[in-house]
Amino acid sequence: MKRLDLIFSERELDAILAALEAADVPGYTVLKHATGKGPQTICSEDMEFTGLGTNAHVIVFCELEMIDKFRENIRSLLNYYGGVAYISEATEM
Amino acid sequence: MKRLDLIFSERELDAILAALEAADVPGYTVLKHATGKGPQTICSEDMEFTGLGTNAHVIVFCELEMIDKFRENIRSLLNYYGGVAYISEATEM
Amino acid sequence: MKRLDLIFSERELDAILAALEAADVPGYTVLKHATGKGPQTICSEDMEFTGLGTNAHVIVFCELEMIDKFRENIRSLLNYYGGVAYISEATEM
Amino acid sequence: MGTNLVLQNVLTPPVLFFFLGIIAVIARSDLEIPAPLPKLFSLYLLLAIGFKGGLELEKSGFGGQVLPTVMAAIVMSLFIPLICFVILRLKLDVFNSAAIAAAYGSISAVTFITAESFLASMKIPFDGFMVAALALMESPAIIVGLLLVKLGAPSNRPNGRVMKWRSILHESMLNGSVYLLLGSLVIGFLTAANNPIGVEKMNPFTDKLFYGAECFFLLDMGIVAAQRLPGLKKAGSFLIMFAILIPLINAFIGILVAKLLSLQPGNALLFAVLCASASYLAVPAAMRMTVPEAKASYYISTTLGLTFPFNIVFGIPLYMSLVNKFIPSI
Amino acid sequence: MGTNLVLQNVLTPPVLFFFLGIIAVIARSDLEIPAPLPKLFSLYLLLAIGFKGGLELEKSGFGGQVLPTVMAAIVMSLFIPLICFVILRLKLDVFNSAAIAAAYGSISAVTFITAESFLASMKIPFDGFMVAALALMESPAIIVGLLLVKLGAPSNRPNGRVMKWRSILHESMLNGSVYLLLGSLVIGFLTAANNPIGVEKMNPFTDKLFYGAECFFLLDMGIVAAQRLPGLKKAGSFLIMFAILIPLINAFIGILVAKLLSLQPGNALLFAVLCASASYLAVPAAMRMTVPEAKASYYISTTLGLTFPFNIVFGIPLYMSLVNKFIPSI
Amino acid sequence: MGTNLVLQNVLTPPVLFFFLGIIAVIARSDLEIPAPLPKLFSLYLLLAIGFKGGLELEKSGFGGQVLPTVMAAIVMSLFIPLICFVILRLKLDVFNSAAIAAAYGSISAVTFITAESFLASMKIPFDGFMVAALALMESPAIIVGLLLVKLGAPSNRPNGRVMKWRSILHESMLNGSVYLLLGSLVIGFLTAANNPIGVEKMNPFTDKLFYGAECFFLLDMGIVAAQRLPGLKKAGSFLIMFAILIPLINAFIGILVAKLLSLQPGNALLFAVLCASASYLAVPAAMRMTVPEAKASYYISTTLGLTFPFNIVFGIPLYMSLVNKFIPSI
Ligand SMILES: Nc1ncnc2c1ncn2[C@@H]1O[C@H](COP(=O)(O)O)[C@@H](O)[C@H]1O
Ligand SMILES: Nc1ncnc2c1ncn2[C@@H]1O[C@H](COP(=O)(O)O)[C@@H](O)[C@H]1O
Ligand SMILES: Nc1ncnc2c1ncn2[C@@H]1O[C@H](COP(=O)(O)O)[C@@H](O)[C@H]1O
Ligand code: NA
Ligand code: NA
Ligand code: NA
Repeated sequence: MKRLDLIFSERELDAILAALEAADVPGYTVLKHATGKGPQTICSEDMEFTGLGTNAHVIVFCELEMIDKFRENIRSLLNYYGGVAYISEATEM
Repeated sequence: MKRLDLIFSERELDAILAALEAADVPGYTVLKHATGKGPQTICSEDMEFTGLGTNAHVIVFCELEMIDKFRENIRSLLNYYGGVAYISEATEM
Repeated sequence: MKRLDLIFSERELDAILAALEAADVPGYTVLKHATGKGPQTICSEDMEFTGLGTNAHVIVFCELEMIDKFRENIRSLLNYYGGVAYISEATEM
Repeated sequence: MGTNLVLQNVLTPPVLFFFLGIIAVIARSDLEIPAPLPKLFSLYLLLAIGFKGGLELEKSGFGGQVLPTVMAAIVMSLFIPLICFVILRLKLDVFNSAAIAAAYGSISAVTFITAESFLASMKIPFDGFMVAALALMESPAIIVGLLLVKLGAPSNRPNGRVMKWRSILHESMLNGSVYLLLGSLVIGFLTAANNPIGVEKMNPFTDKLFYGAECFFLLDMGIVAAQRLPGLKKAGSFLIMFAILIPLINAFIGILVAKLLSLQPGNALLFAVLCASASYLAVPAAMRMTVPEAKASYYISTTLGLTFPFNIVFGIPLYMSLVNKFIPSI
Repeated sequence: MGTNLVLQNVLTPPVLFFFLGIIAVIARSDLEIPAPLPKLFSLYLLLAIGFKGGLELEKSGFGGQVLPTVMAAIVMSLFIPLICFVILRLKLDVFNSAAIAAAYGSISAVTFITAESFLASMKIPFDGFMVAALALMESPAIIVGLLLVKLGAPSNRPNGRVMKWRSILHESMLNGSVYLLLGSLVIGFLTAANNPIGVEKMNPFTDKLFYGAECFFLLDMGIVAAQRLPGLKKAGSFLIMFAILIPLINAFIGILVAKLLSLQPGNALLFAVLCASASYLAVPAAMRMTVPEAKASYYISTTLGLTFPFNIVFGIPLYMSLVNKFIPSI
Repeated sequence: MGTNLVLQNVLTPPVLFFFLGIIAVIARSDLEIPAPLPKLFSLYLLLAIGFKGGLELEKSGFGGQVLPTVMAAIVMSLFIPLICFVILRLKLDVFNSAAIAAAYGSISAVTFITAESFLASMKIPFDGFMVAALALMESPAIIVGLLLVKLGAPSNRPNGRVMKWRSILHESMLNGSVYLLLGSLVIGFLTAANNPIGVEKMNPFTDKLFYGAECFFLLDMGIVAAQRLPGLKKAGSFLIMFAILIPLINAFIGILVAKLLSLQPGNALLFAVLCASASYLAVPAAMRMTVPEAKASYYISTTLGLTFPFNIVFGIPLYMSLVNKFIPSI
């Protein structure tokens, strides 16, 4: 089992979730209101009221094959709009 | 050292934390206001004001033996009310 | 690639982020409003309005060498004010 | 029903803001009211409705039509879930049927205050004690719903979930929304009886501010209701029909009861609205705790996604025209 | 410019609270207004500004100076981005230039209401219909900005990001802030026309409460603006100069146009402020979606970190003294 | 103490809502007011208290009883921590003793305004300048607390935490709550002196709305206080005794000082309440930063879980009856 962590601007949340759902992931969890810093951009709390939006942190527990189904799709969104995606190992409790 | 991620409805938060405390975990962290989707249910932001409640994400860093102490207890809560639990490896910095 | 999870009182957020930036980390993500329990202290939601502040959960994806650069600095902050830091494996998607 | 009445309802600020929220979703605007702001407004409205109801109740006392009306309301909140349950069992299992039935037996405070705004803008008088009826219709409906589960559920519910009286009473009386509404009602009553200065000093917060806060909340409710609509398709056509027809039936019964009670037109409309509306605050929360087997998406999508907007937009003027037909104003 | 005017501006509560926020950051106080409270206030202000504007527009009708003024405002919001774009292209690429240009063509509602508070405390009259001008200056500026990208951008934008008219119109009209402002304006108009009781009942929320909520929001804006200042250094001296000089130029042009329109001094000031101010709500959000190549830190730091405080503190009294010079009050 | 006074205190809306919150926790209702809504109310209350205090101070000037009262208040906030420290050192270490002592030297704004509501409903007059005393009692208590640590702490604090004057002053003056309260006071003063229109336009927000917002906040404080109670058990019986007896002693000293100052009964009560109440906003935040060795659960559970509800419910009427005994009203 894998654990996937996606972090990106909440403005792209709908597109990312659509990509996940298109691949029929078993589930996902979304934590909003994340802030942070990437190689190029800074995301601070005041971007919430300006409508720019803060970051979303999406966690997906699924098999590696599942990830292969949406990898392309999500990579291209992250490359264009920014954001990171990391995979780690996980086992069900 | 293990890292345990529990995600479930915040309505069960008290019960889950009680199970953790009963096993004397060294500590835990709770992130509320998570939304998401599981095999059967959807949890959206508007469930916050209706009183249904959104999800809680609980993180526990502890030894595997500790997990064995509360595994049963928590599994039965998650089976009944829904929610997921995953374990990964972690080492103290 | 490593994934670092730092959890500590948001009152120390500026100091911790400064330590990370001093080491030139490639990026980080901050989730505020976390609550929890450690070996000694309890952090509950009402500490938000009293000004004591709740916890922050900082996630950093970076190489191990990077962690070596700020380890000392951050360890000493966590030792004094409380908080935990755990490392796990991660690979870019 | 005169289209005139519909227009007069639609042209009140609360309903206009409700539409603004609905259109935002349909037109895919990115307007959103982030959590926990909707909670702030719902807490505020419950507190203010309760407090003002308590003031009025103290003024009116329990004589005249007050007690009969309140009793009739309680009876309705016990009776409506039973009809609903019978209908719902045609297609759904015990858990879902009981949960949805309880929701329709209970009330929607926002529908109620929208009806009040409608009456105000039509200059039709109504009595403050109707809030007491509202406050007392939540718990009985929850109790009936849980009893239906207790009686109807397969005896082999896992994890030994035998429902205890204690927990039924707990969920029905101490649910956050019910508790705040009833508590504020009692506080309003006590304040009116003992502390006229306190009444006056609360007025800007609980009374003056109310209408605007209602509009703001309805803007959000429009967004939420419209977002719930797609979920209704999954619920199937039976539930869609149910969510539109049952309010009509309940309102009709409500108006007949109001006639029996000889309520004035304004109060009769409010009584009908109480019967017709369904709860999406207190009941879902109580059901989630005690009947997790029921699908939340069913009882939320029907009440919030369909019955609520239907009542706000069409129901209120429709029930008013029925009231006008059955209960001649003096 | 009389220092007297500056003082009279600074000694209004909104500007004083703005300073309180700025000083909090400079003195490193830990005062903060956590999310989503600033969002609550910005939603509230947009709703109230729109609603009140709609009321006034219904009162004034579209005759007299109303239509010419609104048309002139729209023309300004189309014209200003073009000047800005030409200037910005001297140093920046197409994406950044277009995004910043759009922000300066659009308006800052908070600057506008601070100017209204200034006029009120100076007892200089102004007309409510100016809000209509405000509401209609957001979309055109966004459209111009996106057109500039469409025309000027390298044809090889990745991921086939050919901008479609549909999405340009969508972002310009259905952006959350624009939508709420315009929607509330329409609701205010309809309510004024049909529901006098509704107007009266909205008054405590949209009117009475407004000034205090404005102060609270400006406290936060002071904090936010001061936190943005360091980011400006990275943006470089060209943008710093731009963020101060362009408001002056735009205000000056605005005052000339106001003179041509024979606006009264109060309205002339508001017109100048609309031209001089830059958007940090609607435009950045629209640009982020459609022109992700532009650096958000550029268009936020200039508008929010420099132009906004400059206008609030110095701009308003300065433009007033210019108005007094060019447009003799009768 | 007349039970009559207790009843009259309990039957004010703020205290009733406080009880509603306490009972919610005891009865295990799921009523909750999610973050950051309590923060919204606490920021609002500080802003409004400060602003109104500034208005009143401008009206009263610094003559008459104003300056002596304010000076006496400052002296009390320096003196009380010293007594508390001596008592606390019997059982606790330097860090915890100093932190708790500072909290009791400082004040609770909510206790103060509840006392004002009590006076209002009793129709006992009091002066607005007492808010200046309130605003000026926070910083000195923090300074004394930090000095006690500086002097009393073992010289081998790790990480070279030698406390510097600079950081002591920073924490005492620029703590978010202190800063907002003092800043709003100054703004209120300046507005009253220069901008009568501004004063009038702030009134609905800072004055009219105040009482209701206070009730809402006290509802939350009831919940929070009741949740803190179990934590008190861990703190031990010494701290429980301390949290009840010290307010009594401090109030008593306060009343004697008020008599010396010849304050009127209303002002005397407020003076006593300032002395008796303990801070759970500014001081804990300052202590957390500079004395992390002290246990937050100690100084929060005592002040918020015990002293605060004790003062709100019993303290205020008790001190009033003492005032009536010692300071004959004219
Ligand atoms: N190395 C990293 N570790 C953790 N979070 C990151 C990292 N890099 C970027 N992020 C997060 O991803 C967001 C988008 O980054 P960017 O791709 O630079 O636009 C940032 O705001 C951070 O919240
Ligand atoms: N595969 C998954 N990955 C991440 N989160 C999940 C997953 N499955 C379920 N969840 C979370 O767990 C919650 C409860 O799911 P459920 O057990 O289906 O009721 C969902 O709302 C999600 O937030
Ligand atoms: N074993 C643990 N697992 C997860 N979170 C922890 C753990 N220990 C401590 N924490 C978090 O770190 C915070 C600070 O803990 P402490 O170091 O005990 O002050 C706590 O409030 C928790 O949120
Ligand atoms: Na009903
Ligand atoms: Na402009
Ligand atoms: Na004190």
